[in-house]
Amino acid sequence: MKFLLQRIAFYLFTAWAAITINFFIPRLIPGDPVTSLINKFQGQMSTDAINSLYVLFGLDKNASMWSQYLDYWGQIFHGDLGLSFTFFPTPVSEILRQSLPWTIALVGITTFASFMIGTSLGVLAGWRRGSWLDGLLPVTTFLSSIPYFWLGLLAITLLAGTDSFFPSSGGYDPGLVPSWDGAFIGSAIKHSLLPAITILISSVSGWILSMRNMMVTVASEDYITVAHAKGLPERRVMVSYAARNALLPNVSGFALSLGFIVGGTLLVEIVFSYPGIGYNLFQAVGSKDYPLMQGVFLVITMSVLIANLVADVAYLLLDPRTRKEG
Amino acid sequence: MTAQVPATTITAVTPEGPVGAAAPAKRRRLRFVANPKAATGLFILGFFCLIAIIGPWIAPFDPSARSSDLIQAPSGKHWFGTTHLGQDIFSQVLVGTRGVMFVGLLAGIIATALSVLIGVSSGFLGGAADEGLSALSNVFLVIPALPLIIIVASTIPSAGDLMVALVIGLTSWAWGARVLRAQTLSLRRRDYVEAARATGESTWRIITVEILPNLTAIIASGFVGTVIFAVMSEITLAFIGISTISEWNWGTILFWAQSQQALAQGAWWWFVPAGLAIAILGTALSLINFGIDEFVSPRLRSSGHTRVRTKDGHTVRMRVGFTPVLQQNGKNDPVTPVVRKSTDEAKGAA
Amino acid sequence: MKAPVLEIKNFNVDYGLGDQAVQAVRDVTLTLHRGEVLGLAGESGSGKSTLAYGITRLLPPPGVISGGSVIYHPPGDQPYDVMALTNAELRAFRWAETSIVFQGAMNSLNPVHKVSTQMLDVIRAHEPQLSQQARLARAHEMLKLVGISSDRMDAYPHQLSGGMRQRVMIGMALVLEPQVVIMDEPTTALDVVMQRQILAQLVELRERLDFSVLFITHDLSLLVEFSDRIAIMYGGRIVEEARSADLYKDSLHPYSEGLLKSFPALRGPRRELSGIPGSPPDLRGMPTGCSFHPRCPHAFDRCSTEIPVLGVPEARNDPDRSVACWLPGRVPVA
Amino acid sequence: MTATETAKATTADVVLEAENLTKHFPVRRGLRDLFTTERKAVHAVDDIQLTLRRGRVTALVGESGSGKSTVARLLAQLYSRTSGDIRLHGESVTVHGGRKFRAYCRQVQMIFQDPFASLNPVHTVRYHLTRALKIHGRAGKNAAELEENLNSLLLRVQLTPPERYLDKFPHELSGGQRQRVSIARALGADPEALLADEPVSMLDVSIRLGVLNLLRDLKERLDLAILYITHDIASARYFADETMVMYAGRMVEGGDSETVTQQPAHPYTRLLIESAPDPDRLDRVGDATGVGRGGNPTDAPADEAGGEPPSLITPPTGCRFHPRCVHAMPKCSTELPPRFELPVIGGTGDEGHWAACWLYEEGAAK
Amino acid sequence: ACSNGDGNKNTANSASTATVLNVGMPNGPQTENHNPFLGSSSGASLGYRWMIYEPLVMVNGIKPAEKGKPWLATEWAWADNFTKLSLTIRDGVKFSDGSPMTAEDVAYSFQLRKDHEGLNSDAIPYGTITASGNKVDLTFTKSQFTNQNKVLTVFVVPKAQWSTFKDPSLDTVKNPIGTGPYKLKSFTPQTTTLEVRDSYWQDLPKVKELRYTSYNDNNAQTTALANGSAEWSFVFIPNYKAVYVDKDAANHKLWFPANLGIHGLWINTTKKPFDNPALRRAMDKVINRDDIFMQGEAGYFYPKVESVTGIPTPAGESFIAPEFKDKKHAVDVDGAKAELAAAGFKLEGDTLKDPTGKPVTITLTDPAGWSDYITDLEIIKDNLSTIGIKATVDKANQDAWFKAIDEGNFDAAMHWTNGGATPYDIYQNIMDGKILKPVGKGGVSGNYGRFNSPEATKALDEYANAKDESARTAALNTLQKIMVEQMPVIATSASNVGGQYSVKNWVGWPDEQNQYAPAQPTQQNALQIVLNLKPAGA
Ligand SMILES: Nc1ncnc2c1ncn2[C@@H]1O[C@H](COP(=O)(O)OP(=O)(O)OP(=O)(O)O)[C@@H](O)[C@H]1O
Ligand SMILES: Nc1ncnc2c1ncn2[C@@H]1O[C@H](COP(=O)(O)OP(=O)(O)OP(=O)(O)O)[C@@H](O)[C@H]1O
Ligand SMILES: [Mg+2]
Ligand SMILES: [Mg+2]
Repeated sequence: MKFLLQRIAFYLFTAWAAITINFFIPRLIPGDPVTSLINKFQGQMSTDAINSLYVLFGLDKNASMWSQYLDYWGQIFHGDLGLSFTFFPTPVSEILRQSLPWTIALVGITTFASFMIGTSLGVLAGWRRGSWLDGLLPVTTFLSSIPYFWLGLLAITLLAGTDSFFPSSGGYDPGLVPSWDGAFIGSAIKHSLLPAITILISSVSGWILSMRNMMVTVASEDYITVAHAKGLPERRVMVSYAARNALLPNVSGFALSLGFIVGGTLLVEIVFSYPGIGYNLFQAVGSKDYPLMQGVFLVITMSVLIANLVADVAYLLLDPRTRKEG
Repeated sequence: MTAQVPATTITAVTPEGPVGAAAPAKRRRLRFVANPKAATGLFILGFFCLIAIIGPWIAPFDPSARSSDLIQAPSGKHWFGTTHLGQDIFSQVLVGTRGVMFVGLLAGIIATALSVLIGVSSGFLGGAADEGLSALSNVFLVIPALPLIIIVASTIPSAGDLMVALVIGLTSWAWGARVLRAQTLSLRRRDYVEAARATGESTWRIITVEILPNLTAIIASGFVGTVIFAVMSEITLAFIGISTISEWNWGTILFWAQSQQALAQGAWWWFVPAGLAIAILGTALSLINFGIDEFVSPRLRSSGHTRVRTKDGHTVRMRVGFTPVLQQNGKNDPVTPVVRKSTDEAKGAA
Repeated sequence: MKAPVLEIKNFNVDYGLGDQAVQAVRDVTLTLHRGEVLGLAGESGSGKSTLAYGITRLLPPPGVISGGSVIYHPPGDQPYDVMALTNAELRAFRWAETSIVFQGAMNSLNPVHKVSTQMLDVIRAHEPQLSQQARLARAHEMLKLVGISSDRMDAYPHQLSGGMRQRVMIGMALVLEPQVVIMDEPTTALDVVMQRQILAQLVELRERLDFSVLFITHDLSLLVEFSDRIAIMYGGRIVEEARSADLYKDSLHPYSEGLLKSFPALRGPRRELSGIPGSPPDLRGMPTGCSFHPRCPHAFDRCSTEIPVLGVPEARNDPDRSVACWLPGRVPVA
Repeated sequence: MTATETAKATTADVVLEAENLTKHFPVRRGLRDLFTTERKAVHAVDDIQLTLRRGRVTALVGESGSGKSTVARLLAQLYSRTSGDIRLHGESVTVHGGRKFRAYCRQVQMIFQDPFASLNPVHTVRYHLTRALKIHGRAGKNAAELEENLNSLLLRVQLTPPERYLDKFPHELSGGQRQRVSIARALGADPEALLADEPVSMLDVSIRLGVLNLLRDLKERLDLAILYITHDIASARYFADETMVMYAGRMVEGGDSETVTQQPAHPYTRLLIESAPDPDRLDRVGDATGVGRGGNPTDAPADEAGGEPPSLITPPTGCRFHPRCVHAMPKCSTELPPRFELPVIGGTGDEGHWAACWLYEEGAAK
Repeated sequence: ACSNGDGNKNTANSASTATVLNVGMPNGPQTENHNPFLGSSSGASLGYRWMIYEPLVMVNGIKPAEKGKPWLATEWAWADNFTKLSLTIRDGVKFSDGSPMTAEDVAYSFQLRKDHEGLNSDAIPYGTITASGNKVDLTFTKSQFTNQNKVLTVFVVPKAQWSTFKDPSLDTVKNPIGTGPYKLKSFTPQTTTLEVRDSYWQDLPKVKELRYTSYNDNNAQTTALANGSAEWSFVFIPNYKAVYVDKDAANHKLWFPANLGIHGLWINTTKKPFDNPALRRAMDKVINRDDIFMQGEAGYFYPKVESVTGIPTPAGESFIAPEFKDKKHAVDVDGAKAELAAAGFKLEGDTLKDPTGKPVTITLTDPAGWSDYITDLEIIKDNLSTIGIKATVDKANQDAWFKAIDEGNFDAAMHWTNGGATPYDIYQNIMDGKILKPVGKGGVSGNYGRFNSPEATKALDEYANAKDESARTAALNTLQKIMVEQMPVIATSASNVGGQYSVKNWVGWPDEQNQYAPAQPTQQNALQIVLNLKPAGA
């Protein structure tokens, strides 16, 4: 019981601390949403509008930070994340509902694919150390050292264009209405290809490397030698003995990277004009949209915490040693 | 690099080696450089460090100086071409190296120092201190680094390279701390730590002298990782126009290239050199990382030779489970290589 | 004389290549006969494990077999050289003909699979024609033989005690009824009670299945008690080979003698223990001639120049004995 | 080596004493016991009485996992004890760290079980030994003196010439050499009691003998009190003055080494002695006739061998050996046997021979 | 109409049958919000609110001084020195739900602004609002001369719908009902589609469907323009010839006329030696507007301000005082040096020393991400060095910069001014002493340079409240004189109301020859443009 309580307390504490930080950080930024809005229009919006905007955004009331903080918690418990300033008066929850699926679909699937591909290649590279696969490592390292946005922009310039198969921006063809029909899904997939490929290229080598190193370490374990001694087919030794054990440390890494999906997509979405949550955050930062920032952070925080929990559980399931005896 | 001796932290103890066969520490240090990957990485890194120091002096032009050569392709005069203001991109890259290296290394040092401080003390001290410190690092882990950096960087008025380095360093230590804590936890129970305690060493000395040297590999690779992350973050900040650096760095060049839509204009020379420089620097750091791994882990170290040539001229790969036979003796023996059983499965796997 | 089952001839193992190479096993010639237990003892680092791994070609890098042959005699079939097998043939050969039990049973079992899975794996790989039921039955039977109740079949390795794991490994080694079982210090980590239990079981199984055992240990008393013949290794070479009782009572090589004078007896009168002076040789800078000569109380000139050959000693013209020593009477018959 | 039938034993110069020493390790809990309130623990050591005397070697033998190392670590104050008392020179001590711990270390030193793990791979022999000397203020005033002290330390453990070993890293040493470095380090503190946990388990017989001779020599020259933990009962017979036998966290028998090994009283000790390999034995294991030889108790090990070592989380009630004991009586499973003094037949130890077994209850078996 | 993705391609390929117009803006994903009052709504951000809601009067943004075109109001009359307005409402106008638009609706639309401060973004001091028949009468508490266009261009919403909203300023108006020719067809975060109504009080436009696509940034928008997937937009394109026009020179057009708002180098007039107007005038004389226009503004974006008064032309042509009519900016280094020498500055080598002997240095600052301003500053820095002023360009953090500007903690910075129907808004923003706050105190809504001139303040006040045109002209002339002599802001560029468009599928766009409306798709005149478009080749 104590263990469970400790775990729960730990997660609760982390969530509390992260949410609190998420509350305060945006408020420490100088400037406020109104001046940001005025400045965004660089003269096209008259300075006369300042006052009306303060009233509109409800910033004219001088609530103390502390009471705002309490209100914030009150709102969170009601599932209310406030109204966004950038998209005033759209509720933050609606903005998130609109953008989150895109992020999860694109980055989630690519992270998963990257993990699968990278891990499989890493298994092979580690297993056949010294073969041509090993020669591939510096290449993938190079690819993963390229700044993501740079690769993406290059890809857009070289591959996307009017007559190209790859669209250069957006999540789907303009004019389509999101729905579960073939045209839309096809278009969405087509639009996700280029970003997905670039994410894959720049992230896969990390998995290859860590898996390869684990494989090399595991390959010198006694039980692998024993598996060879048993005359098992090579594939069986590689997959069921070596890879199965080498995978364990990577699992928590994978779970954590799932948590970072939401936070790490900012550049992807900027470069490929992808309608996801990372871009929301970018916009929110630019326009001092605290409610939206907090909302995005809340999503990120929760996803990382959940990913941690998933990692805990996955480890428990995958490694019999952590399971209770009997 | 302070690594002198392979820290057998990850691997099991090596079997008793033949006395005298083991090289003294000095030779082992050389072996690190002899590793072709590490040597390449070190060489490139050294080159960039050199440029960071002398770049501003050897730059042919003032990187900000305008000229009448607007958007010129690379030429003898402007090796990397010019910008929309006629500025020399080659000079910008040279001058920009300093900021990148400074921020990368400083942020790496700060983050590494913090992760060691927090990770090791939390792993070693245990109890309430551990709970507190690991909660702290978990909170930092939960907060997404790049957005946090963007926010913090935009909070600080007119921050220079130093500030950016501080911000990146202060926000990116958590992962390292977590890894170090886990490793420290396992080291803390090692016999030699207990033995040091039983000898009467003070806690402080046990941490710094007994445990830390065994974490060298992790610390070093963490450092390399943070430097890469810091460089990327700095460049990203400059690229999306958040950071406040007035100095040139590669990100600033990319920012200008992007805001002037260099690629759409066909001015690839504006975009390519800085990006490649980043990629090469990152690769160099990763190569060093490989080197460190192979240097400290005896298991990876034997990777030098992976192919052997048998006496009758075949090349065989050295691998676990199938020891190569260099020479088959007993040619005189009337031995017929008949296999009693050869199952399909075994054949299939060959 | 019994029929040989495994003939090791002029076997050489190196660690590393070229200048870096360390010769860990030198010119070893040894024959394992059908149904016997051959003990292998010697100083730490004398190459016992290397030899065991080498003949099954399981040496991890940077080990390479730099010469020699290992002729395996299948019952009622043509003998063949294990060193000449292709990887696929080797795979088929392993475990079905020769199985091996390593020192650490914990590390020999895959921590993430159940004992039963690992058992069944072997049977499936070598006898794919068998039905799942039959495999399961075989695995059950084998574990019962080594004294593991069938409710432990589905346990994970970490759920078993050290002794149980060791017994699982022995059971697994025997599941295909191989001709040869190699055991490298299988009981070092266990206490004597457990050790005796396991060995008793092994002996019992050998009666029934009639396999040969190559048994490696430091524990001379155990070897004398347990094995039919004993070979003593020093500095990568076999220096003496004899029936256990003969070796115990009348060892010919000064090193074997030194070993026997080093271990205390539990029973009987206390006896003088003298030990062996000096320290083990350095594999990189082996003494010339007989590698034991710097420590040998009887060394004379010839010892430091010529490497003694292993052979049947003149003094005791017994085909079951051989020794590598220049001392008078121990020089092999020409 | 001959039996050290030392006369000093009678002076009863007690250095370190343990009384009712108990150590329970809490069990790491899995998901399944999240909802139970009861707390489980490994009863690693229960109710141990142990006395180390000046100039004497006390051997501790027993099955693996019976708590021998735990006793050593408790005595070295590396674990905090669950209950019981440790007395140094008659004074009860409990120290965790700081100066008091240092003072304690100086008098009680430990050699760890695993020579491969107990030396820090990143430090040289010189470092390890210098620290041991410095901490205990024996490094001397200057570099030359320190060098001299280091050399004498290495000479003492017969690592000659010292300069060849001083700057080596642990992995460059053989197991025997490492073991000797560990011993040298322990001696660096100039202790009065040495806790040697299986200092020879990994070595071959010739090296093993060297280390044991060294320890015996030290004991005699420096008047050390030594606790010698081992699986090798024969070496205990040769090397130790008295021998204690542990089973499942409890002491089951103790007394003069020769007596305990030659006339074991407790059924477990008998099983242990019986199981030890014996080259002189005619009935080889293989012949499975299972009959003991002259003089010795004829309990067939085969009968007892079927049992498994007990769980230490829920140890058997009464005598912990009763589930495996052929002589078990109803009483054995309910009541914990106290120590029963046994008549000393051959030994000379002032500590009499005793066994914790109901067989020796006054008027029971005899 | 077509609801699949191919519709777009079809229209692009067969010009004569074009029915769809693709409009793009670089504003990122939108959320559904059709509330026309809110600048944060998708309708405002993409500009389609003007296609649904119509103003009372259509004022040409590039010719604000001209009388507007009657739209929902057929007539309007100001009285009592612009404190009273009476409007005559057009008959026969119907909302898209079929209900007729009445004076009630117009009055309600004003009332909404009056009642909800948050919606009254121009801070118009409404008095009484009454509707009777087809007339609406309004009073104001202050003269609205300078605000007259803001009042007249107010759009009209249906009372029946809006009075049901709990809080009109917090409603996203999912079902927008207006009098405009288009109604909402579909909304996605990426694209909003409008379709033409069945009937309209004017001729129905030829464009059957309007697609407003929001691209994430300028790059994506430019790419879309270049490859023809966006046909109308407003975005900064560097090297527009290569990047945009040359991709399809026959069809890719742009037109960026100026309006009455400017960009310029604001100088902190409290800092020594920049409190000396002579120094500011000298700086003005060396700043090269052509370079700024060609390199900083890519040769088109913010048009050059030529008049020394800082009034953009041709939009403000009519306001320029006779004495400055033909006075244009030109680089005059010698003139600048002479001016400096006269004021006691000394040029020693290439260092300018102020009368006290201190070298003149200046920090030019703008946010790092604002590439055009930063480019401008780089040019200015170079220019200033010709008279020995050592300038450094500080790329500040955006928020820090705002704060510094607001509190007056800067030497000089590129910044914009308000814009309006007359140059008053420009000058008021630069020189008004009423909004002057000391350095270090923020919350100012103009006069960032802390320019303290009672004369200017008085002239501004006179202009806003003058009873007749001549008093106004006099006041404005005074202001121009102060601007030229004191130079608190060195005007470099005019604000623009331009746009990029393609004539491949649609013709009838405004341009230099036909300046009927500014070309920007997010201005209310966009409706006029759409109404004016015809399929190309038809
Ligand atoms: N990877 C290696 N590289 C170089 N030398 C090695 C390597 N592995 C083992 N050796 C050396 O080869 C020799 C033989 O080692 P081996 O393990 O066979 O000895 P052993 O007789 O089994 O000893 P032990 O009784 O300690 O198990 C030793 O001297 C050892 O140091
Ligand atoms: N730190 C610990 N936490 C939990 N249980 C422990 C711990 N240390 C030892 N134990 C348990 O206590 C019991 C006694 O262990 P100990 O190491 O003292 O045995 P030992 O007699 O030294 O065995 P060996 O002969 O194998 O060295 C074992 O069951 C062991 O699993
Ligand atoms: Mg071995
Ligand atoms: Mg132990």
